[in-house]
Amino acid sequence: MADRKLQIALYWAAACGGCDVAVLDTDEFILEVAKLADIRLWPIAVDGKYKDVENMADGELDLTLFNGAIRNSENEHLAKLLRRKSKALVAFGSCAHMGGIPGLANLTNKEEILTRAYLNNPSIESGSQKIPQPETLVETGKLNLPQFYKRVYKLSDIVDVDYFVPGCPPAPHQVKAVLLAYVKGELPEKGSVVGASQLTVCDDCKRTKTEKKVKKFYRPYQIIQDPGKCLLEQGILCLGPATRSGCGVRCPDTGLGCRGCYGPAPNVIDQGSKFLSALAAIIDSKNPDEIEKIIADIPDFISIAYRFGVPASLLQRSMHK
Amino acid sequence: MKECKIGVYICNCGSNIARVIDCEAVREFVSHLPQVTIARTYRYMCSNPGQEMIAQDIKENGLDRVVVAACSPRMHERTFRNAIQTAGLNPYMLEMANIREQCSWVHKDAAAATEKAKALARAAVLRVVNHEALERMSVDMCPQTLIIGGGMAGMTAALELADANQRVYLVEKKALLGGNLGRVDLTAPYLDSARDLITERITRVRNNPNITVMLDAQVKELKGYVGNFTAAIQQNGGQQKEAVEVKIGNVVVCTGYQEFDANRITHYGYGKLPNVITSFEFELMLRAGRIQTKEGKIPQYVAIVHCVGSRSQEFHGYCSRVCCMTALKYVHEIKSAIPKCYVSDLYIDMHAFGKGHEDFYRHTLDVKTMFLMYGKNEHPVVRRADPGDDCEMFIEVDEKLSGEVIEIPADLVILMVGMETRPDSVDVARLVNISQDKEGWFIESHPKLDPVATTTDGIYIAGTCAAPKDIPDTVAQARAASARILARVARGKIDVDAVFAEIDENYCSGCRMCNELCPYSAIEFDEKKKRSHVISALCKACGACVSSCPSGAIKGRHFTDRQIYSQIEGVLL
Amino acid sequence: MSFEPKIVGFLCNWCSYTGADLAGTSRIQYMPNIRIIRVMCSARIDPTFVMKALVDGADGVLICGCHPGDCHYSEGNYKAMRRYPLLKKLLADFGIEDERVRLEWVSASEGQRFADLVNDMTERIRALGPSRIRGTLQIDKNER
Amino acid sequence: MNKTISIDPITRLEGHGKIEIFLDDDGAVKDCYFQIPELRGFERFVVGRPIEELPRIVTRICGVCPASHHMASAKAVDGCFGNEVPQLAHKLRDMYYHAHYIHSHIAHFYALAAPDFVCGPDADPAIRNILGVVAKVGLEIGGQVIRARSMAQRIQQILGGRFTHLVWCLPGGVSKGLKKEELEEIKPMVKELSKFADFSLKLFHDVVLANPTYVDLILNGPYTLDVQYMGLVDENNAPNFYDGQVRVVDFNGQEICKYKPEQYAEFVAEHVETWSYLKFPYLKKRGWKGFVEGIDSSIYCATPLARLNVSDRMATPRAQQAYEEMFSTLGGKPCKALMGNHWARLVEIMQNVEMLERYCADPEITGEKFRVVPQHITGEGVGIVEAMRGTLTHHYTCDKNGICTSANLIVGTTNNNAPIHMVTKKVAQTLIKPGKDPDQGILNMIEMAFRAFDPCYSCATHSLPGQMPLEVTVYKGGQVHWYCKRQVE
Repeated sequence: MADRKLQIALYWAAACGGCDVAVLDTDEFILEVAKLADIRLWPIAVDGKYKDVENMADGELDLTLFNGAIRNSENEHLAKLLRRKSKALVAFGSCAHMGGIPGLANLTNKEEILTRAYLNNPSIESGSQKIPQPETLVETGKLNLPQFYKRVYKLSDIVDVDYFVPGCPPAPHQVKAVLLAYVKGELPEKGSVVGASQLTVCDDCKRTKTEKKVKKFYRPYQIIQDPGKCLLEQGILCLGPATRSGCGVRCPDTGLGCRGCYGPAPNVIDQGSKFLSALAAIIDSKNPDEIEKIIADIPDFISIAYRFGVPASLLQRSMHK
Repeated sequence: MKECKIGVYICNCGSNIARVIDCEAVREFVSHLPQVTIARTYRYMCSNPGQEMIAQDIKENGLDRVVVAACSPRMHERTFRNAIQTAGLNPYMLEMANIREQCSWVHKDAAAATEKAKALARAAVLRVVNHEALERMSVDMCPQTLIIGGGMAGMTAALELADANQRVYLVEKKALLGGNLGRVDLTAPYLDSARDLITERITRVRNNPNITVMLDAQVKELKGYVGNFTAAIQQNGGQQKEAVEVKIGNVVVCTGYQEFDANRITHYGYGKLPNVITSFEFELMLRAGRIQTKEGKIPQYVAIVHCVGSRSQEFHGYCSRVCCMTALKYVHEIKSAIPKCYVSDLYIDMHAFGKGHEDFYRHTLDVKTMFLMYGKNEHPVVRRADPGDDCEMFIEVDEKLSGEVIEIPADLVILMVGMETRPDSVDVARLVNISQDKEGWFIESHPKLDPVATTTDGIYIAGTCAAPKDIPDTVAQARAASARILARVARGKIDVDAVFAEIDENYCSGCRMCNELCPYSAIEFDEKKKRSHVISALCKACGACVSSCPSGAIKGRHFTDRQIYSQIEGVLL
Repeated sequence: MSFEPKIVGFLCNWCSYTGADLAGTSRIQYMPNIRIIRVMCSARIDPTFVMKALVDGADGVLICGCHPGDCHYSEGNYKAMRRYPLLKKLLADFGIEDERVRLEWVSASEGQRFADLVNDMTERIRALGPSRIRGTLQIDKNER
Repeated sequence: MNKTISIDPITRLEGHGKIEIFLDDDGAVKDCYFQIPELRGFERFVVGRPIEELPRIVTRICGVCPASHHMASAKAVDGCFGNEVPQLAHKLRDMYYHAHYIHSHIAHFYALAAPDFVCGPDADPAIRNILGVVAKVGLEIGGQVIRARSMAQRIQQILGGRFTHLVWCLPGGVSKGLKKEELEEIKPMVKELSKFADFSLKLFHDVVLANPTYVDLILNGPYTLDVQYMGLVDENNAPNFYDGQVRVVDFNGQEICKYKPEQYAEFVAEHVETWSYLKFPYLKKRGWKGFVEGIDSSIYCATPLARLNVSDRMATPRAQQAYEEMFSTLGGKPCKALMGNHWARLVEIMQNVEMLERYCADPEITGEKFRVVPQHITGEGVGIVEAMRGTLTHHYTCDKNGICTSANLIVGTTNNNAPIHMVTKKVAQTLIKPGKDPDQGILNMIEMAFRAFDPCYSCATHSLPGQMPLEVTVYKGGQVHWYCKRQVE
């Protein structure tokens, strides 16, 4: 790669921009990147048009960091386009990796989302019945909008993905590591998760851990946590044990439980059910009624267990009609 | 997907399977599954020709995995594992599909049953692809043995081992050896002295250099696993010494029984009427050589009541097995001491099943004893006699054989109290990790085929701690337990089953979710490495930790996630 | 022809699987819709198994273990007992009908009970209709 | 046959924006649309979630201003718990938020605005970017800019544990306090930032105000709109970013209304068009009158300049100085010149820095009482903060178990949706004349129009080579008649 500059693209689909900010947060390093590589597309930071991408030869891009989930037809179109143009396509950040926060939409449905946003909402112009449409005819011509899909997909549902960089957002030092690895041509095996460890958050977490038995669960606001002690042992839900490390224990160190943005450990196929399995096992009771009582203190378990990965779970979305 | 050569064998089980399931169709179906090299049906797969057929295929076609669709794995898994092992395959390269107990025997609809059989066979094929060759581990067997309880059982077991030149630690809670038998005078049915039996044991135990007797002592903690236990023994005595640690390979629990507390029964007047006494109180008189009432009179009438606390709904449902013969023994001893004493014996049923017991019963009939039969869940009532009567008490009994209510005189009433478990048997069970039945007796690993072993490997039970029994049975059990131990000690090593959980340290983050879950405390946490670790010899492969490991670092050998996933796919495809 | 549910049964080796074998040796007839997978203890049954079964096309999942107090491993079935209500909660949040997943205790001597259980569950699920979970992704893609 | 000019993509809120310009046969602009093509549905999918989880979910609405959403959400949640929050917690949150402002404004001013002024609006796009700025003002300064931004990030991290997507605020306060040693680490950074704020204002003087063409561009360019202004103010009508009341004034400086967060629904409503997923807020009492300018227009903008327009003064002395100077230079208050927003940002940075200095000197700031365990769930709350890009409103309700039952969000940039739509059309109409096809310069002029708003969806504005990807294609009879697009080096 020495002879020729690396051709890279960064793109966002249904995302918040945090992944791109994470790249900017590599600070001075970003200038390094500019030296090492031609950034051919990066809507947040540099010029570059869809048309340019369409005009590229297939595989002309060495590397594309794709962040964001697939929420609408435009996202899907760009995902397929960039897949074609890139030697290596990276699902960058939780949304592309697992569906991310936008993936929580899979617990509801398209109709309810549109109704809430445009019809049944306290600040909507009274009597308004308008909902945005894929096609609107105005007297001067036609206006198009992408089609809003029924549910959210993770990138690998739509196209073949070479590597996964987890995190919401990925920790800047991880971003650096990934880019450098790529520049140095140290390519991991296809399909692997890079920029994260194969251990879980607990490995990096400095809180003391002992044998676990839980008699009561607390919501974060219901208890003043002991900063030295494992949150779970205090009855505070923390997905740390079921989540890849690499983030730097950002949330537990702030005093709040991990919500699993780095995704499941290497040998786990479903983060939420695995966490359930572990969590329930340490409940300290043999009495069905008492057990019911204890778990009644865990509200909306699904959004804790699958906060960043409903579309990546085995069940993928709510089956409610 | 890894390349492998699978042989699938569908058993007709005579007509047991073939009557309902179209085995040929199943064979045809599986023969087209990927990786299946060969598929056959046969009349009886478990027969020698059947096993040889499999072995031959393995050799000739280089099969590396075998599926047998036949009866329940609980029936023949071992058989077929051995079969493929003789052909040079690792025994764990076998998977069975249960198409008899769970298919042909429970479904009449041939078509549906055949479809189900196909699904089960396919699941087995997909699973076996993910099987791994497993090696049984073997660990050193420490030849020393710990025996808890210094009664007849404990001492006998100790001597058996010590005579075979093995070191034994004999721990007795009380200050002296002998246990309950040490409180007895003569023994039924041959009326020889219990004291002689016990003294002989005690002297031999005392003089045997291989036996360390620890009196006034209790086992505080038992760590480790078969072949490699460490016991902490606390000797009370005068000055507080701290616990002694001893290394042992096996443990024999001989903690015996305690007698039923007669105070719990009111209608016999025990505790109120001075001359109503228990069998053990009577033994004291016998050993003192003087049978008399509290007032010091020689009794003219003695009544013996059976089944006190035994065979009743409100107390113990079971029979204590030794009381009947002991009662007859009393008749003989009373008659020989006070020839013209009238002895009456109130029983429910006369249990005389042991060797020589029936003769013993007949002799007792000869020596003019009044046998009165009362009904189960009924009971004789004892009342004080009026002044002027020529006896201390009267017993009213609804006599079954005559069908009449009879009142009999008594100066002395002997209550044959039954056996029950000691109150601290719970602690013992917890200490050595064995289970108890609803009455509190320790449970053997198999009531018929494996009566002295328990579900915890390396822990044996002998004597009355497992259930009421007489001296010969107790001695037999004690010696059986010792024999089991000697056999293992002789091999020097023990095999630990290859199916156990293991933690891959590359994936363990030391979250310690699993630590509390193991019923056998097989998981230890390494504070330095901050990793958990499974002591495979302690693991019984239940898989609780495997499913609970949030990072998927624990692998349940032979029941891995991948194996079970493929099985799920197989039954549903 | 009427809808024939597919039910996956996860049975512990010592009580429930033996109980199912007993149903066989006693020739107790029951509906052929169940496919049994043996595990050593109900504590081994990972909720992930249940979800995988549903995704792979099971219309129902039956989990069986020793009666509380009788576990061969002393307390494994309590671990299953603890997971169950939380799993049901989660499945309900995913919109999966309550009848589809069930936990029952079956001892080695309860062959008849096991047979009744299978029949009962098969009937309930037949009445409920097929599960809509299998192949979710493909279906969604076809109708965006 | 109409011609259509598509500018796609330009910007994003939750996706990309595009501009469609329709020309008549003579080539005059007939109409112009500004479209936002993406929606994610937060307002619906937060329903059913535990209310205390919302502050750590809604941060993902925007990764560029996550703290704004976190704070607005936290305050809405406070409301759902009867506002049991210790004073210290409010101080810490406010302190964090000032640091967040600094980081965002620096990025915007230097990466986006500076290139236009330092290098010049018609400079070669290839050099009209932050690297061009660095080339012009010197590497040393370039380094300072990057250092200043990362210091602002670092201060946030020390306070709240993380910067992007923080999780720090919860019912009853914040999850961690500020340790003495942490404060000591912050102090020197604040000193440097204070110098940097001065430096930035000076730079603006030297490069922009010293240059008559720029002053003219600011004051007399097509970049003015006759719409109203909205902003959050304290009890003295000085700008307050974290707390206060919303004040709306018209472009003559008359107060139209002033309302408490919980009253927002009486004063603001949202209009929907089927051609954009983004709604168009307007002043409810005036009613939706379409995309029109004028003193009775119900359309308002909420930008840095708008915030200063609705304020009577700044909250701190040095900021006050800069504030007075700005308005006197720009011909009095209120100021309609959109380009004034860039200057306004620097004035705000000054207040941010001074506030940080105050907190550093506050003996209570390292106290222990930064959190209580709230005892009551009261069920409803509205949280309003000033996002860098406009007034941000979160409105939640929850049931007695603290499960969210409804959520309504009016996002900062959304406030400016209508003004941007309008100014884009205005600029296009001014610049694209019959017979005069658009060119590079025109593209950048159009771009500068909404860049002034720093719309969050134009994260492109936080760009490295400070330019928006733009292209214009003019179709005539279905044929490509004229094509122009920006080169990238």
